[in-house]
Amino acid sequence: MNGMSKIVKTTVSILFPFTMIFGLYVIAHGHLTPGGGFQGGAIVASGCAMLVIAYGSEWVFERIKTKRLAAFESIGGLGFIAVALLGLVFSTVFFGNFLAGSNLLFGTTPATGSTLADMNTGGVLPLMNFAVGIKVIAGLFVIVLVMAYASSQKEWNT
Amino acid sequence: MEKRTIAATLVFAIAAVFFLFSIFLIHPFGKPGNVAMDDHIIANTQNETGTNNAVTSVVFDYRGFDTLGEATIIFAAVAGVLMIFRRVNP
Amino acid sequence: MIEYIPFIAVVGMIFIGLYAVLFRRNLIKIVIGISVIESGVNLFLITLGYRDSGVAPIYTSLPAGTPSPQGMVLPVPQALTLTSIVIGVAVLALMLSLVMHIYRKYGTLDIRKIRRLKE
Amino acid sequence: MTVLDLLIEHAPALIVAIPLFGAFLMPLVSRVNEKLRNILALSIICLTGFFIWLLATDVLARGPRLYIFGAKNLASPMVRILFEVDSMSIFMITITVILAFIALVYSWSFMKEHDGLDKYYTLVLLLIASTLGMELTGDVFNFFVFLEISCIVSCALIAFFISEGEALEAAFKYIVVSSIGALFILFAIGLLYAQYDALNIATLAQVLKYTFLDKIVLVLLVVVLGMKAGLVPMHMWLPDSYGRAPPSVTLIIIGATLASFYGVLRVIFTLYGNVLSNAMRFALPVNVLVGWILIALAIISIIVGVIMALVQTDLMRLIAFAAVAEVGYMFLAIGTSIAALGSPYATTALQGGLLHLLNDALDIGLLFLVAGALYYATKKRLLDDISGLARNMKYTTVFFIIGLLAVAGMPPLNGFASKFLIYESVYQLNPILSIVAILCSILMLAIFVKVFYAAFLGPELPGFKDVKEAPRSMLLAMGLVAGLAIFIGLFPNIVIDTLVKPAADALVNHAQYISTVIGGI
Repeated sequence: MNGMSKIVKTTVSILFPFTMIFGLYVIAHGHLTPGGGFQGGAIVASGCAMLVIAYGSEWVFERIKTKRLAAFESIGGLGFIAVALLGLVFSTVFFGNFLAGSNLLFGTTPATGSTLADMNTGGVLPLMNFAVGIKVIAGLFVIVLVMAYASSQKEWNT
Repeated sequence: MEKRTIAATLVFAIAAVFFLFSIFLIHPFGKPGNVAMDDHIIANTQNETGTNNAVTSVVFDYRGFDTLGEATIIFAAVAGVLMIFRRVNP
Repeated sequence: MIEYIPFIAVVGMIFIGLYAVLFRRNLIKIVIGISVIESGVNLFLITLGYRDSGVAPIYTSLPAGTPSPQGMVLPVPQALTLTSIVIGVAVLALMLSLVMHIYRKYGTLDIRKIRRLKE
Repeated sequence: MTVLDLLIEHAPALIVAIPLFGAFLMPLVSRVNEKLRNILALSIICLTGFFIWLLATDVLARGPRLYIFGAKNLASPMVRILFEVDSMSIFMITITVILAFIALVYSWSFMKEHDGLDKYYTLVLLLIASTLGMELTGDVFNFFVFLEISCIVSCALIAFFISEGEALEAAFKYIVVSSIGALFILFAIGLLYAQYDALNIATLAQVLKYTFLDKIVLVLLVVVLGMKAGLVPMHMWLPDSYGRAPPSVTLIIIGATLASFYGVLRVIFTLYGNVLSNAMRFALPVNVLVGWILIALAIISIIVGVIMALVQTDLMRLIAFAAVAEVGYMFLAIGTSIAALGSPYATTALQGGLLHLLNDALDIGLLFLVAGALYYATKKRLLDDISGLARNMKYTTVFFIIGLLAVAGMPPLNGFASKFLIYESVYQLNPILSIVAILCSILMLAIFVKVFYAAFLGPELPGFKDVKEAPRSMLLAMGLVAGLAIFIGLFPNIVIDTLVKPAADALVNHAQYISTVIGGI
């Protein structure tokens, strides 16, 4: 699979940044609007899958190391579990939301009832959203990439 | 008929009886009977977790441990897929 | 009867999936069947959590005049469904990569031709 | 509050979090050094074992413990996930961590010459973490999540030998069967949630009214978990996956299977505990119905397992069918104790069943380890291809004899202790069942003696002149299991008094399980 026609490649290269930005927006606003780490990560990963389809899996495979993606995924998972363990340290309980209501980072408590979006709320939830987002982007992208690359190879040395 | 077809038909029939009987005993659509836990979450999501989005507060705070399991599942799937393709993708 | 139609749709989806898994001989169709069952179960969870004329349980720019707990759908089933969807993706990825390997090995997707393990 | 109290308080969360943390760390560490990776895996299991030991001493002395995720105190609607650790959970996690330790020691040499080992160790740690999570959790949906993790990870590990087509087939069969089963469990959880708006086992157990929907939920949960435990009409995945997984992993997969068995116990004794203790109100007492259905399936399991083991030519598949029969013995004991609820021999049956759970893990595990050692030395799976190995593999031969006698339930070994309790109690319920069980046990001895003769005695094949004894770490692992088997066989009362009896009491005492949560508000 050597990629698709020039029209498709051009369209994808225009659409790709917008997909990224939309996905990152969904991740960052996970505690305010519908969405979150998983959903935004899936959007970004589908943008990457679009790239794989348009340019061919070998083109992407040469430029992005799967080992590095897997390491990124590990880092995302470690970040998530580390935030949970920080809850153990600061709020004496695993998964404790130690930032909520502390007036530090993300620590504002919103007014009760319908409010406008305030990024600076949610406690540890935005941090967890970011960690899960990194994890899902790297995870789904590496799955798609490896499977596409494997199906494009004629010979498998199993 | 093959042995497998007979067994499959049997399983299918039993499952059919179970599922069809069960759904008509649930509360009607749109009128959940017992909502104490969910109402508590909706009412307290803003002052307990500081989040406007009740679903996110359930996913990451009230049932955060499930989400750790969920993240683990993706991790396991990636490890599994990379392991299965380990000779194709050196 | 009319208020049970969503549940009937759920059972319909589960049956379609079970039919594909139990009676089809093609590996890809079995995988599709499992996905359909899973969608049915996810739909079931979401259906359980709906309240009449409810909005999403999000306070950001809530429509004016929504009664606070009663006018919102239940959040817990949505969270459960989210978990279940991610699980489904993981299972699907693993199953498809196994199917790719089996196809490379045997050159066919028909389970009658590849069944080497005895009953 | 001393440091020790703090550690014990957080132990339930850490027991699951530490293997998970290790699994996430593994891809990064294995880029550095291979030996470091093995040491990391072993030390993580040792650390987990240390926390389990801390928690066990506390729980056995002072009763069940709670751990609430994300809050210090319980609040009235039980919105948060909580872990509830009673003696039964302690019993299960102890078995799991022992099996995991032995499997990792065994893997050190056994897996040395294979590639993809960083993924292997990651998946093994994930499997251990998910099994521990299933055994500790007090929340039905959390149980489902851990069940799915163990299903996905087991599938990937069964397919580890990807160049063998049979391994791929076994893995595909396993994941199809178990993911459909898991979806049925999710449906059952949805039914419970729809009625009671709770996901907590203790809360659900308190409010369960045994409506028609609850009966459907009971059937779905018991059928699916019984399938995952390897009960007969749904056992077809078990021989394939046990027979094709790497033998070191089989030990941990046995642990995951036993966790499903634990799920059956939890569902029947705790979730439906109120129903069970009020069973006499119904025209057809529910405990008699459930108990006899389980007994019937168990007897079929024993017979099918033994008969299918008789005709196998592949050593690992043969042992896997023996494992099916052993699962049958466990369900026989559990069925007896449910059907005869309240009578004195019900307790004996339950204790026998739980002790047999431990013994089954050790005996079948030992046999798989020996089969793996034979495979390591000869690279042959079929019984017809191996012969006369006793000359070169003396220690392995001794371990096989121990495993053989233990599985068949011969007196000086652990299998006898538990099977005797089971026969004794089942005889009081119905003598015929007991006789069938004893006969099948003797048949099992005959099968394994035949295997022993074929594989170890007999003429030496020309290809096996320079077969070497298994490496030291594999011998150490087999020696550990064999030592435990002999120890339990010689002093069964120590294990029964310290672990099995508290576990059986905690399982029957569902009121305590509920009041630990409800009373804590």
